[in-house]
Amino acid sequence: MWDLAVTLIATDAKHYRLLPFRFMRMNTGNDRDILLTADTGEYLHVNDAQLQALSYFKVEAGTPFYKDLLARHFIYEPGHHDPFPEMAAQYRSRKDFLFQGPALHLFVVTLRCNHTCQYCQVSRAPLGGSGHDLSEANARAAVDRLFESNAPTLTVEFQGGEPLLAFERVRQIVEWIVERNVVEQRDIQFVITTTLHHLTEEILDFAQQHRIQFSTSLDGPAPLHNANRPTPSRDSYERTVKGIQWVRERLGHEAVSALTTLTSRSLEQPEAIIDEYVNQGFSSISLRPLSPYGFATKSAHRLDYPIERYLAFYQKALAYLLDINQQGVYLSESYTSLLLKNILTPFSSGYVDLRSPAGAGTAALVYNYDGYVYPSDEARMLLEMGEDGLRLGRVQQPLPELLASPVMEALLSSGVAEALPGCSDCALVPYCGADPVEHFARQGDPIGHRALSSFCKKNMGLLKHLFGLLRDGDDNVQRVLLSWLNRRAYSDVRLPGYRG
Amino acid sequence: MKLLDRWKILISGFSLLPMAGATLAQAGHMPFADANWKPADKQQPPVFTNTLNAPDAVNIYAAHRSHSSHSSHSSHSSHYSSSGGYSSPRYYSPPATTTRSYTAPTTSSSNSLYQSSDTTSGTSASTSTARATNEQKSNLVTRVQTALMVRKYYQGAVDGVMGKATRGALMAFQMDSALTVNGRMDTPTLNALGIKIP
Amino acid sequence: MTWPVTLQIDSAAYPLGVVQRAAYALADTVAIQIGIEASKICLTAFPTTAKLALPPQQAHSLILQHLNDFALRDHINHETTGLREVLARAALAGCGI
Amino acid sequence: MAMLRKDTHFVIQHLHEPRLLKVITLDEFIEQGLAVCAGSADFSDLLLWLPNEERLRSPHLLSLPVGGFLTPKPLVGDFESERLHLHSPKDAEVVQPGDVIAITPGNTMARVLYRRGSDSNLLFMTDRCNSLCLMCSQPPKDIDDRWHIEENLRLIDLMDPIEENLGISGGEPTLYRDGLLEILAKCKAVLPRKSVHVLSNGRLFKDPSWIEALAAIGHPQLSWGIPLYADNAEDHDHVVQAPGAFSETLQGLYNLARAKQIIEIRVVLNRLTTPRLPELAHYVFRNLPFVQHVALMGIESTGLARKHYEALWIDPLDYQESLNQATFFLFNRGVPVSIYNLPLCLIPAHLSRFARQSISDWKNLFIDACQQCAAVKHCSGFFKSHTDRWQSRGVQQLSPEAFSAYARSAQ
Repeated sequence: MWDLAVTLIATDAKHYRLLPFRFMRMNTGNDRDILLTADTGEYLHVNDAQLQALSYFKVEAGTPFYKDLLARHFIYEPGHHDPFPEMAAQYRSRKDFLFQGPALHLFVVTLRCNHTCQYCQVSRAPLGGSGHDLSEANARAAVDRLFESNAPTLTVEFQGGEPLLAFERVRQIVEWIVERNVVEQRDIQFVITTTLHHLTEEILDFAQQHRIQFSTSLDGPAPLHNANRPTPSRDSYERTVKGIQWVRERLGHEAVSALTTLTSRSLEQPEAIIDEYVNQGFSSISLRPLSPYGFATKSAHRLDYPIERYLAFYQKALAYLLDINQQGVYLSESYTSLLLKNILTPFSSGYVDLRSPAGAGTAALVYNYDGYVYPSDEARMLLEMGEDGLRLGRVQQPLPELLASPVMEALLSSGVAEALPGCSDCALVPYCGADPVEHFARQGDPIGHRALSSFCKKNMGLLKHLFGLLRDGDDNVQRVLLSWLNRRAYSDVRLPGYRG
Repeated sequence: MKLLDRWKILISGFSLLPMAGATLAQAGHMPFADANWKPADKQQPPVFTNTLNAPDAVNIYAAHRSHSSHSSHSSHSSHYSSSGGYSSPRYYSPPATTTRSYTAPTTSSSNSLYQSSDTTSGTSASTSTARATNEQKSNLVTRVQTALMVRKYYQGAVDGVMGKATRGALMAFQMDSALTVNGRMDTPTLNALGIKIP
Repeated sequence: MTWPVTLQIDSAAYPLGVVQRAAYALADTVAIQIGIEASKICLTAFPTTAKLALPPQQAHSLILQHLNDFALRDHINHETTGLREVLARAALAGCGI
Repeated sequence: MAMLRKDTHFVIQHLHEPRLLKVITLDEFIEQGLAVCAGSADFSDLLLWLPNEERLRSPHLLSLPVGGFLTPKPLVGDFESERLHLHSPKDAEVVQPGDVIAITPGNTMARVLYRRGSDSNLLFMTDRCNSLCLMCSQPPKDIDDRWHIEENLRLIDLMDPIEENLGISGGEPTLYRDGLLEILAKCKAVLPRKSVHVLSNGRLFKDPSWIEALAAIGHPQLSWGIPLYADNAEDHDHVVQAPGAFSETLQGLYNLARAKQIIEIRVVLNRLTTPRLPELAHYVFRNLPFVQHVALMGIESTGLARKHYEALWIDPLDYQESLNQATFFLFNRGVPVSIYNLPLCLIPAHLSRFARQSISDWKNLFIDACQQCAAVKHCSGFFKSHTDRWQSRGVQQLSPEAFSAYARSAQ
């Protein structure tokens, strides 16, 4: 079945040895349809005959293909150059996030919210609702946990509900942390995830003082946004946009960024959503599929959609983005940029959801309003769905105790992609991650089955598409993708250079 | 930490399912040449820092929930500096190229070639301050004598000794230059002679 | 050729582990029942509800290709036994929380 | 810029031993005295720049307790002294005030070891080398020339303290490990304002004991230029004619990285290195992303290069595409990259922003074709060793219009 009608010299003795690699058929019709990858992140496109020759020691020494295999550490010559030091450095660099404790700390200061979003990922309490705020005592304990992590750079993110409804608690926490940090000397970034509806001068003054970043939600043009995010006054869009402008006036253009939530409705209008981000002057957009959490699954029949629909949407949206970027607009898709970094560089993106071992708990901790600690935002949303199985413990417990909890054990033993069935043979695993929480949520099992995993389908779809673009896309497409990678203007990426 | 050891094992190709563990089954049959390769002490593999996180590069994911590598938060301040959300490329002024500049002298010996007050900067400190200051004084006198000689005030030997002739010449110069006539090498006089003192 | 698609293969050429992995990888296309008799392994494949329209002929070649690919992966793993472990150990030396 | 030799002949009188001397004018002598020297020195290290007229005006100057006198022109009148005296230079331009020169008895040649204000000054360490690169511009000699170490230590003392670039080269400087370390330490102590760039093949750094030694010195402006000629051992070892060199250099580069040193990768462009230049750039980014600079360098047609003309010569026009691919690959990934030693007329406009005027002043040449060229002020020009045999078919004078295109794309 193999097309061996190519020139191979038969070598009786192995003149080289194999190094660990994986392969995958991309089914793109390209003659070099097979993707070879290694744990170092190096890759190479080959054809069937080359794969066979490589595997059975029939690649002729001195040929360009042979040199490519050597240089990218797919093979080596015993007794000659030992590539292990380079491979180890590449590998260590890709996994450098393993060398520090949780760096992302989410404080759920309240569940109260003025929205009634159908897909809302967390249950919410009415505006006046009591007993849904993070208590002062628990907040203090959470700050202790934060500094128990050895991470030199920390991100402190305030979540809700609508955190600005509990701004006094936010202020307290920030001030405690800043005070402690005089001694701790960490590099700390504060982020508030908010609709910006409840912004005040006082809040902005405080944000300015502590260089707090705002992360808001903008689902697209007014009709779409307001349909996705109902408020009694039906003006969610107008108030959010007003908030964005206000923040920029006071704190500078880059002080606010936005995320989209893609409902079934959104999938029909990629261009409109992107145009909205261009109009609002954002430099990045994040096109995330709906996550299977919170109310999202309960109202799935109305809002959820098969991942294939998302992939079709993504390809449309990306094509449009590539097009407008070539016309001088700088708007990158943030998840794409992260995948590009994983594919094109030897550095780790560190992105929590693209880590193996999984980022839950090792990269992020969530301090819930009720005083419990969760390994990730998704995990605590499961709680709101009535799943309390994923809590690490109470916020008063010291960090080592929380990280040693049975839940962490379970997550980690199912959180190493390289070891998961399906993933362990997947050539894309060096660029992907493990997400046991998602699999637990979707399949009721932290490992799950790849064939049924939307996480797998999504990342496979995106990665394959990007590998295709990187190999076959024209020079201008390369230039846009590179401008997202190196965060320079399209015009500063004059030529793509070697495609690797 | 216990978990990390777990990871190291898991990452390195073990699987949770027996069927994926095939690689291990054969571990015995194939002892590998480099199987005991490991970095020597203090020779851990270097960890690469991201060339794309140059200070001028803006981390546009900074504010996205769980979006960004915290190791890539290289420069928070830059989130606020830039306006466009992207940065201009880094330029680099390369070190001057150098190549060999001359042919060695025909007479080359491996012994000491040049005698010098001292060959390494380290030992200069060891010279006693007393000697140092005397030397400095005499050097200064030499320069003064030279300056006076150029100005035709002094015809004697340039010997670094503040003798009668030198002092006389110095006073003559001070007089002509409307300086305090004291025959001493004071700052106004040295300045007038164009002599810089550290 | 009609459903179910059946294949008889030699367990020397395709060890059980290989067959299992192929079956796993194809789970969203065909459900494969694996029977073992002496040195033979018998595969019986039924289309999944999503893929009822799949021609058996295609299914057959698809299964065969996956069997061969996993046999090749098995060969590669065999040739590189222990190296992943060595690499990870060396790379993660001294890492700890 | 005219090429200025680094040696010339003098009439040298009363020289009894080899000397290193700092040339200094009378005004400098009065104004600054020994402060013209960065390190420790005394009057006997000074060679007084004494034009005929000054000497004739005040003959007593010959009693100055300096090491000797230099008459920059043919001698006029008589010179009544038994002191060391240089006069009547063959080329009056070569030696100037501020320079440090070396002279030896029985030799009329004065060598300029340090030239004031030049960025091409160099501490030459040795003629020995553990490689034998096919294009080596100065074939190594297997001799004991440790005397260079001491000469350089003295030279450092006599240099101007001002801010300049200083090179250290050979041969292979690391062969004299202790001498090199001593020189680097002294550069940091005596010449803190000079940046130091050392050329080495990096092979000996495979010995990890260098890590602590270099970290201990902690020179803030020290960088290493290390050549890497291929992304695989066979090709690299062939170019440097030394089996195992590739492995040693890579281990060395990793140790330099561990010692937090500033590293430049240098690639000489020739028939052997250009075919896989993009792959080499890829290899550098994937395996050595800690390097601060990659220099892609046109070949210098001298030394062994001439002998290996057939193996090495390729017209730069014929590797423009791989140069293009490699340069933008690195640039787009945040790795600073430069193109050295290639005249602008051989580089497409979009690459001109990476081209540097890289050839040391003392051996920089502009050929006849350059005289009317609009780009001559911004061009690297040629090495003085340039010959027609090594000249690209693309060499031409750029019209003002053509050059303005270069200028535009360089912005």
